Parts: sequence; C-alpha cells; structure tokens
Amino acid sequence: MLTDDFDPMRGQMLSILDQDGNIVDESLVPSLDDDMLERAFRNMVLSRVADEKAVTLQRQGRLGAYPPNRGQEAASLGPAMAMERSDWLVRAFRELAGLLWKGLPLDRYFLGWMGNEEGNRFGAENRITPSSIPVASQYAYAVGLSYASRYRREDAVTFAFTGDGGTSEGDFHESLNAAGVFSLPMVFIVQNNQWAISVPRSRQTASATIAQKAVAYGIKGLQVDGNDLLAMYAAAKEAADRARSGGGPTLIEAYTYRLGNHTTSDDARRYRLASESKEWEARDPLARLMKHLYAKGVLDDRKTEAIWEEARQTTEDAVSKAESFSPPSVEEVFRHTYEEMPPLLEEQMQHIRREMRGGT
Amino acid sequence: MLTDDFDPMRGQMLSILDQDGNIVDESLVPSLDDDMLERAFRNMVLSRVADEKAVTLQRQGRLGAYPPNRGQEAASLGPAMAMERSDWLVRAFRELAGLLWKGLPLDRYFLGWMGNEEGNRFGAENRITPSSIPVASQYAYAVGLSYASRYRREDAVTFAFTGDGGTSEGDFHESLNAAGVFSLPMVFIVQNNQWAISVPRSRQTASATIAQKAVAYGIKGLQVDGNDLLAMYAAAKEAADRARSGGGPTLIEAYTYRLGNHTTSDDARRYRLASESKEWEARDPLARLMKHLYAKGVLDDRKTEAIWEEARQTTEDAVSKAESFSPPSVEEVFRHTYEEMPPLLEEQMQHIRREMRGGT
Amino acid sequence: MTVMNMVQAINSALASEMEADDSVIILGEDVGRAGGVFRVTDGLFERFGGDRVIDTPLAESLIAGMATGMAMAGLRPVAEMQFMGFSYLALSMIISHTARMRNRSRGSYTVPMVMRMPYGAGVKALEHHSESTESLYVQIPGLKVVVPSTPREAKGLLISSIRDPDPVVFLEPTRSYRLFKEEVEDGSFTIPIGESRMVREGDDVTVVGWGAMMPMVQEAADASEREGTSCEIIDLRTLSPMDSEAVVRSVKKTGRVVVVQEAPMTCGVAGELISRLTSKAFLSLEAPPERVTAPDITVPLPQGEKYYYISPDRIYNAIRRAASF
Amino acid sequence: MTVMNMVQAINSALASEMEADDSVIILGEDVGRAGGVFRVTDGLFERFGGDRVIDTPLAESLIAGMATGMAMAGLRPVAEMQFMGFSYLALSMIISHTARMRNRSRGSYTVPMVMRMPYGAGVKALEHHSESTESLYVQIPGLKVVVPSTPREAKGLLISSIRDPDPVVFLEPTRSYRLFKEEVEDGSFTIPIGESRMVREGDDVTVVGWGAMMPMVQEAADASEREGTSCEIIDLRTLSPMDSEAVVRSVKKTGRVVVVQEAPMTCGVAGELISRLTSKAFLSLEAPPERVTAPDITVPLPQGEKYYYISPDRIYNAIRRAASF
Ligand SMILES: Cc1ncc(C[n+]2csc(CCOP(=O)(O)OP(=O)(O)O)c2C)c(N)n1
Ligand SMILES: Cc1ncc(C[n+]2csc(CCOP(=O)(O)OP(=O)(O)O)c2C)c(N)n1
Ligand SMILES: [Mg+2]
Ligand SMILES: [Mg+2]
Repeated sequence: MLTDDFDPMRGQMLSILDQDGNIVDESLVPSLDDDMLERAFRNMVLSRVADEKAVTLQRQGRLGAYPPNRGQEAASLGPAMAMERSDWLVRAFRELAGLLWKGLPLDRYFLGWMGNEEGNRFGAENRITPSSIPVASQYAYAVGLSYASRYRREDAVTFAFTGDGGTSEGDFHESLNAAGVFSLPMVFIVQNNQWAISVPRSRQTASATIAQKAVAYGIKGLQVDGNDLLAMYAAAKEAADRARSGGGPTLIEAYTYRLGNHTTSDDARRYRLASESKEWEARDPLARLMKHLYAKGVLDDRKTEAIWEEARQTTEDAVSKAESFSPPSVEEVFRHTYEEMPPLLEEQMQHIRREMRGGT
Repeated sequence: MLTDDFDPMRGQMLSILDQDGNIVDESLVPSLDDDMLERAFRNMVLSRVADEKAVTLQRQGRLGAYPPNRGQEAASLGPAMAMERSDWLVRAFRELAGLLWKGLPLDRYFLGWMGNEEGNRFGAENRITPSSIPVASQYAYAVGLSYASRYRREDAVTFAFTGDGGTSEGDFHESLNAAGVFSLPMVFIVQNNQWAISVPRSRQTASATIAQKAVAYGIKGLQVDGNDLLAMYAAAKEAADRARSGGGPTLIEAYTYRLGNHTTSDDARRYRLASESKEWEARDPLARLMKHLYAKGVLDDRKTEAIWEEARQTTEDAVSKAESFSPPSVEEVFRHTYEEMPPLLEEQMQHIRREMRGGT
Repeated sequence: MTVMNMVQAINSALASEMEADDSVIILGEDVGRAGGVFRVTDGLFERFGGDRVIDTPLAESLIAGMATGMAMAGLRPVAEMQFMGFSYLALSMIISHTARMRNRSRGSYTVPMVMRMPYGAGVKALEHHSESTESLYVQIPGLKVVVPSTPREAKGLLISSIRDPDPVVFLEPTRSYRLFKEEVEDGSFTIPIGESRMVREGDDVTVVGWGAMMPMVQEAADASEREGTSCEIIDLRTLSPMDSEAVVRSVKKTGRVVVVQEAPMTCGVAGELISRLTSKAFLSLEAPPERVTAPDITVPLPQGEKYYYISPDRIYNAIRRAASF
Repeated sequence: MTVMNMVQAINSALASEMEADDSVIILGEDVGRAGGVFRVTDGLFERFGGDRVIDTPLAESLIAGMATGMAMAGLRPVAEMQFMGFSYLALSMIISHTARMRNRSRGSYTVPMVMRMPYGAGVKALEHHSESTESLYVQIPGLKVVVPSTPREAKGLLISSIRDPDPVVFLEPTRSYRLFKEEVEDGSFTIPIGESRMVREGDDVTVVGWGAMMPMVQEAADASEREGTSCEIIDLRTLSPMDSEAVVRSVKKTGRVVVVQEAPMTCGVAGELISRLTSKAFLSLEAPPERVTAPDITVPLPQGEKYYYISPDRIYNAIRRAASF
C-alpha cells in the first residue's frame, strides 16, 4: 500500500514522474492507457487555457475577481480521473482541471465567475457541488453526502478538496474526525500550494507535513507530489479503492504551488520571492506530463499544437456562450430563496420591480 | 524526556504509581517532598468531599445542575501542582481539585453552581478563568492569554483543560494549531474520562489515543495515567518547564474516568455498563495516593481521619458562606453588561424595577 | 388520540415520519443510545438502529454541515443541537450553506433538513442553556423558523417541517417540554408552516406571542378579561416566514397590540412585527404597540433570572397600558 | 490635517494608537506582511513588528478567541475578520465569551477588544463578500457596534473603540473605503461611541442611515429638497448602544421618518429603530415610518445585485411617500 510505503512522518512523499517527465520507479506507474493519458493532457491544456482566459476577462472587466489555477492542474485532475460517475466531487474553488474531467460545462464555469448563479445549475447531475468560498466549510457537507451515499448503498466515494490554509479551520478537523469515526468512503484532498493568500505554509501549522494530520483522526494519510499527474492518480485511485471496499477515509496532501496570484485582486509579489515562483515554474505539471508523453510517443508537435488550438477554440466558444446568457431577472433573483415564495418576499419583489420601473 | 520515552503512537502511557499505590519505576518518581504530598492528599480529599456535597445540595434543591468530579481529581491536581502563581489556569468545568490548589475559594465555587455570577468574581487575581460551558471554546482564549503573557515577558505558562469530547470541536483544533505555530508556553490537558455524556471515547474519534493528535500540530504529546497523581505531576512539570524555556506547547492526555454521572441531570446507567464503572472504582486516584502515602509513612489512620474531618468542616463552612450570599439585586444583574450602562439599559432596568414593585 | 406532553409529541412525530419514510434520519449529540438529554429521541435508536439515529462526535458545525450534505443528497435529516446556546457554532454553516444552497445553485441542490433545538429560559438552567436568540435565525433568508407552543402543535408542525422542501429551524421551548399534556392524534398529521394560530378572538387588544410565552399570555389575557378588556390572542407559531398579515388584520380590528417575546428586546422578532404593523396598519393604531421582552442583557444565572424572565404580570400590565392609552 | 480616504484614515488610527500604547496589538489573516487584503494595515508590520501585527492561521473562531484572551490579560487587541461573511465562524466565541466575560465574572475580567471587518455590498464582489448582517451583532448584549461613514469618522470612532473598556465590533463599509477623501486630523482624536451625528437639520422628514448608505441618503435628500421637502439627516454611527433618543427628538419635530438600511429587512436595525420610535414618538408620527432596506434574500451575485442594493432613487421615493402621506 502506498500509504504504508510512504510515511509522511518520515518525510516521504509519493512521486512517480520527476521534473523532466522521467519515471522514478516503474513499479509505481499506474495502469493508464495511452488514450487516457492523452485525454488527461487535453484536459490539462484546456484547464490552462481557460484559466488564463478567465484572468484576461477579469482584466477586461468581463468577469469578477478570480482565483487562478495555474500550476495546480494535476492536483485536481489526478483524483478526478480516479472517480466514478456516481462519486461526489466537493469543490473548494481551485479545481478547474478536475471539474472539467468530471463533466462541468466550461461555459457554466465562466458564468459562475461572471457573477451569475446559473453557473451552478449544472451541479447535481454531475455530482459536483458549487464552489465553496468559506474556506474548508465544504468538508462538513461532504461528510453528509458521503454518509448519505453509504446509507443508500450507492458505492460512491466522496472526494473533497480544500487548501493548506483550510487545514487550520475547525471545519477541517470536525469533518475528518467524523469521517474517521463513521469510517466513511471519502478522499480528502488538500491542495497544499504553499500559500494561503500571503501566509506561508510554515505559518499555517507547525506540523512538518499536512498528510501527517491523518494521525489525529486514525485514518490514512499520504503526501504526494501534486504536480505529478501519475502520482496524484495513483494515490487517489488507491484511496478510492480502499474507500469503496470499506476501508475508510484517506487524507491526501497534494504538494503543489500556486503559480499565479491568489486572486486577480492580489499581487503575490508583495509577500513572496520571485525566485521561489521561478523554481516552481520548472515543476509545472503540464510541461512535465507533456515531456512524459513525448517520451512515450503519445504526443508529438503536431498533435500537441492541435490540442492547444482545440482548447483555445473550446474556451472561446464557452466564453461566448457564457456571455450570451442574460443576467437574471428580478424573478430569478427572488424565487430560489424558497421552493414557494412567501407573501412578504412576493411583496418585496413587486415593490422593487415597481421602483425599478420608476414608480413609487 | 518523557515525551520521547512514552510514544502514544506506540501505545505507551506514562504511569508511576500502580493501582495499589506501588511505584512502577523509581527513576520516574518526581521530587515532591512529604509535606507537598500530604498537601496534595488533603486537597484531593477536600475536592472529593466538596464534590459529593455539591451533588447532595443539588438533590436538596439548594444548587443547580452539577457536573461531578469524582475519580478525576488527580488529572487536574497534578498539573495545578506544577503551576506557578502567575500561570494561567483555564477551566472547563471538571477541575475542582486543581482549582482548589490554585487558590479558588471553595465558597465561590459553590456560589457559582448555586447560580450566582459572584461565584466567578474571584478569578482574575488567581489567574483562574470562569468555568466554560461551551465545550473546548476556552482553548481559544487560552491561546490569547498565553500570547499576552509572552508578549509581556511574564514567564507564565497557560494550562488549559478540556474533555475527550472537547477534542472533536473545531476550537480544540484551531487553538492547538495556533499554539504550535506561535510556539506558545502552553500545556493543554485533555481529561479523557472515556465518556462525553453518553458517547464513548471510541465514537468520539478514531485515533487510537488523544495524545497522538499532537502530531497534527507539530507539538509534543503524552498519554498519562490520569488517576496517578505522580504521573500527572511529572508530565505537567516537564511540559511546563519546556514551555517556560521556549520549547512550545504540549498536549497531555489524562487517561481517567468519570465515576459519577455526567451531571446531576444525567443517569449514566442508561448508556454504560456497571462493570466498567466498577473496574475504574478500583483505580480511584484518591485511594491510590493514600496507599502510596501510607506505604511511605506520610499518612496513618489518625492523620487521615483528621484530614477527612477537616475537609468536611471546610466544606460545611464554604456552603454556609455561599448560602449566606444574597441573590443579586436588579442593579447587579444589569450593571455588568458594560462598564457604563447605556441609557436604554438604564430605562429597561427602571422599568423592570417598577413592574416588580407592582407598578406599571 | 393519546394524551401527551411535548417531549412525547415530538418523539411521536419523529417515529411516525421515520416509519413512513426511510430518508428521514436523526443525528446529533447523545440522540442515540441515551435518547437525547431531554429524552426526545427516546427509543428511536433501538427501533431504527444506529445508522439512522446517529450519535455524532461533539461538533455542532459538523452536525449542521453533515445534515446539509445529507439533505443535498436527498435524505431528510433531522439534526439536533443539544441546546440553542451551542447552535451558534453551527450558524456559519447554516447561513453560508444550508440556507443558501438552493439559491446558489438555482434549485439544483435543495436542503430539506430540520434543525431541532431546545430553547428558552425559565428553567433555572446553567449558563448558555437558556438562550432565546431566535432572531439570529429569523433574519436569514432561505431558512424557516418554527416554534410550537403545545404538544399537538409540536407534532403537527414538526411533521410539516420534516416534509418541507426547505431547511427549517425547529425551536422547542424547554420550559414547555413537560409543562402540560393534551390530546394528540396518533397517526401522522400536519399543521401548515407560515400560518399563525388564532387562539382566541377578542375586540380590545391583540396579544401576540409564541412558544413558552403562550401560557403566560393566556393567563394575562384572562386577568385582563376579568377587568373587562377583551383580548384577541395570536400564537405566531412560525417566525419565518412570519404571518404578519394575520396580525395586521387583527390590529385593524382592535387598534391595540401587545407583542410578547421572551428574548431581549433589540432586533428581536417583536420589533420586526411591530415595525410591519406600523407600516401596514398605521391608521388603525389607537395606542403605541407594546413590546414585552427581556431586557438587553445576558440571561442571568438562576438567582437573578426573575429580573429577566417574562411574567404574566408584565404582560397584564402591558395589556392595561395598551387598553388605557 | 491630511486628506485621506477611509482606508488611510483607519490605518492612521491604528498607527497612532499603537504608537501611544504598546498594549494595542493587531491580529488576523494577512494583516501582517501583506498589509491586509484592503491594505488597511499597510506598513504596520514593518513598523511594529510581527509580534504586534500578527498573521494568524486561517481560523476565525481562534482569532476572536485569541483576541478575547489577550484582552482578558490586559492587552487591547484589534482583530480583523477578513470579510464579515466569515465572521459567522467567530460568532459563537463572540456571543459566548467576548460579550459575556464581564458580566459572567462581575467585572473581574473585561474584554477591551475591537473586531474590525469590511462589510456591505455594492462592490460587485464574490459570494459571502457583500454581507451586511450587523443585526447579528447589534442584538448581543455586552457588545458595541460602530459603523463609520466617512474617513474622519472612521479614525475618530476607531480610536474610541480601541480605548473603549468593552468589546466593539467595528464595521467598515467596503464600498466607502476609497469612495471619497476628506481632511482628517493628523494626531489622535476621538468621536464618542453611542452618539449619532446630525448631518443636516431639516423640518419635514427625518432620514436616518449609517455607513455606506450616507452618501445615498444625502443624494436622495438633495433631490427631495429641490422639490421642497426639507430633510433632517441623522447618521446613526453607533448601532449599539443605539442613539434612538436623538432620532426620537428629531421625529417629534418632523413627524415623518425614513430609515435606510443596506441589510435585508427582517429583524434588522431599521425595524428596531422604528419600533422604538413608534413607542416613544407615537403621537408625533404623521405618517407611517418608512423602511428602505434590501429584500429578504441572499445578496445576489453581481449580475443580479441591482435588484438587491439600495439606490438613491429608492430612498428618494420613500421620502416622497413619507412627506406626502
Ligand atoms: C472562512 C474564510 N476565511 C477567510 C476567507 C478569505 N480567503 C479566501 S481564500 C483564503 C486563503 C485560502 O488558502 P488555502 O486554503 O491555502 O487555499 P488557496 O487559496 O491557496 O487555494 C482566504 C483567507 C475565506 N474565503 N473563508
Ligand atoms: C459546544 C457544546 N456542545 C454541547 C454541549 C453539551 N455538553 C455539555 S458537556 C458535554 C460532553 C462533554 O464531554 P467531554 O468533553 O468529554 O467532557 P466531560 O463532560 O466528560 O468532562 C456536552 C455534549 C456543550 N456544553 N457545549
Ligand atoms: Mg493554499
Ligand atoms: Mg469526557
């Protein structure tokens, strides 16, 4: 078991592809066929392109404050590739690559960040929850989703994401602890991107790794090179298999890096060294997978170029679709507060409608 | 270091006195002179007598719902004996023996449980905080007290108590984590009395021990026989010394048992086996210390009888004193909401005063 | 029909809904083997098993969040907060997710859960065990807040709450748990959420209350009637969505109103109701609306509670003030 | 005097209090090296060091609790919640301990702390970044709640809050952070807590607001004056303890009142104020008090915000309704 072979308390981290895309240890390579690997690459490229597009749109005033994903694509994609259709993907707000794999329509993604609740309407059928802004709070409802799926004997695993900063919140603790007690089929993925806005990982917690926090909950924990798609997939797959067979939850620390700013409102140069970001650029998960796939003969220049081109096209289409969505009407803004609108709300809606029409 | 020699993750627990009061390992015995040991015994007896008195008073309707301490005396007393005057003792609600040692006037203790806020007025000068009912919440202000004392270069250690149930709360986590990050001079004592009302320790968390939760915070952790005064003292002393010399916080799990009901409103027979409680009766910390002190020649029958008699007298005096306290006046009930009473509150107070006098 | 107290009535509502629908599931602290600290869930663990009557770890935010997730997945969880004073730990979860999930996802996810909790003072309890901070919940869009005042009301309203498609905070007045018994239907029945209850019609003064205040309101009204003041009594019953329309109708008739609220005055439900009345029945008001509330202080420990807790006398005085203005 | 925006004024208040009193200490998320997400604490880390300008782990309950403990030990912590929408995580700590410690210990412990937070909508922000749930705090006995409406007000009120012997929740209208500048005294000065500010005297209608509503209130009042309705404008400034007396005095003069609140209607501060007015100025009221509030819905994401957020037009309409009743 990977969780036995790599002990976070002894400083061990699972890594399969090195920085140059070479395999570190053949015995660890998960069985993913070339087609699957190519699809993974396509997905990463699309995520990268769409993410950069969102940043551009924000600068143009066509999209609101936005948290870039650049550099963290493998950390969410690996787990998503280990998921079944009926599995739950519980988002924080930096899992674009994984979301696309799980079936999130890209136009809805843009729409959400453009400030329209319609962006979240896709969720239920794909078993993807809306992005959760209050850090780590989503872990608590993830526990409930997982409990429900086991209660219904659905054989579904719940994958829940948060960041390194999220591990300091009470909800992180209460949720992992409860998942341990109920031995739920869950995989908790912490994208440790080394920063929570301006606070470095070392000031977030004094524990040497985040993976070792599993000890506090009597569950399995594993630190994984989060920029290594194969490692992230392998770790998540093992955890999911264990969960499915009744072995309880796993905490996976994806050791990665946020290459961009915290959000488009942030300027990371205020608090971190350029040299650090530069070092991490060299560990880019996308470039790494690409090198691996070149070496494997899955990719070549022509194919790669086509993939990028396709991603750009898909992105442009999604943006157009999102922008063609009308802003919500006053009815839309009011009617989803309850299934049935209470009289007072109806009255308030009519009042605002009248006032907006210039009446009193 | 005890925290190196006894690793909770290997199931090791610090124990110095066995069930019969014999010393398990001479090298571990802390240096406490006979006088100190006798005072410790006196304190335990007083705590036991006063605690039983409180239960009786509750039955007679002279005191409100009350959480008995029986069986847990050593778990709070040992740490209190390791404290300096300027150290902070942050209570939960089951630390009577430790509180008495730290200087809490027994009549104020009764007064508090009799439903009068005056019971807490003693606090500040003894550096004892009021009892804290919202489980584990006191850990958060304990962090602040400790930060303040270090900021003021006071060389004070903050000792903070909670129960096994308390370890599931978010506040437990956030506080230990922050204490680790700031490397604060703190000793966190969890009285693991095996039950949180009706929920057994095994359903509270899946971790094998509570002490091992220290791993999540990068701090020291130690499981201690909580019914062994010497072990509790030794563990707390080492932790306090470490804290004072800048070595950061320690989590001590006091492995003990609540021999009584959760509170006087509870009936523990509804959820736990009589045989379990019986087993633990045999591990009573008071009897154990007594046996040890008999063997050491510190105690004999005459002395012991006198100590019990003195405790009964002290308790009766404290109860009389508490009962002679007048219930609060309307002014007392209102005036401590703010330093200065706002006009509306003044008005509300006058209104109630008038209404209570039969006016309108 | 069986004669029951409120604890039994709530237990009976839970049992009958669990019997009828296996998506109904209970979770909370000590709700299982112990049957709840007030015995509200007594016997349900034995009857429905530990998977459906779940003793959780001691963590309120988790309980609320877990129930939210269960509900998003289609179950109908009934979560218990052991006391209202500890529900504040769950408030962020409730505000941020429970109440908003429907709107956030434009109806893609819904949260048909109930969060039950004992609330209120007047029982000489420990600190934090006497809270009546209902307005914290009433002000949150997306939540419903229900408060029963009698055993029968409790059963009918709880069944409606469990079946409601939206999250309901169900406040159980601790003081009324065993105060009196009444006949309650044995099977399943519902009392609609959002409708107040006309307890008694009258002409001179409208008196509005809810929960544990109702017996005192009645006592005060009786005393007033003996002196010739006819009271119309309304049990608000649902605090959100609030049936202010019924109160407006009544006040248009009587012209005078007393609103009785156990909680401290500021930003409470009584003030909200009075503000609505003032706007909608302005010309009918013949006297300033009276608020009978606790003062704006923390609930005192038992020895000082009498300076805080509402009494029938204080209600009676307010009725007199309103009637004689 | 220096011309400053509100962010600069708050920064200047913090700096001058920290300079004067080494018990003043700042803690929160990203308040240190980054200088706060709105740059409110810019430069303070460099000037006063990391032990006094503390970047905490990401944990709101801890921040509130830690500040509470510091204050109990005699410091004067100024804690920051990064956004009001995340302060709910700290609410239990604030209600259970911060606000109650003084009364619980009969004055043996006090909690002279400030909890600052940006609040309010109208800036097209992400979900949870536009909250105005001040009434959650206003209803808690033992807390004070202060909302500045201009840079100078912000500095004077914040200095008073830091020196106050009781815990103060200091709400900073995000929308006003950089909206306009004004002259602010360079040194230390205080503006008393608990007193409203008469912005402009007038005869026909009293218009009450606070925080980010004030510029809109003024715009609406200007428009009304042009049509001959004279407005008396009051900036409430402290929401708790609320200076309702000043509003009562004004309404006794004008007979008409409009209360403007950014928050949703139910159980808000506006309703509380109107309820107090109705009781204390009943016979002076010549028109139903008008509440201009957001509807009882969750703040919409930016594309729908216009159906939620107050506009000068809506205030103007309410003034007209009041004046012409
Ligand atoms: C409860 C809460 N507090 C504060 C914030 C403001 N905030 C947004 S993201 C963030 C940092 C999160 O760090 P991390 O969990 O490491 O995730 P990352 O942004 O690095 O992906 C903070 C403080 C928030 N969203 N929620
Ligand atoms: C936040 C909170 N939730 C619930 C309660 C009700 N309650 C009081 S004590 C208790 C169990 C505490 O267990 P533990 O921490 O093990 O302490 P013990 O009572 O065993 O000393 C509970 C659930 C509370 N006081 N606070
Ligand atoms: Mg991070
Ligand atoms: Mg316990």
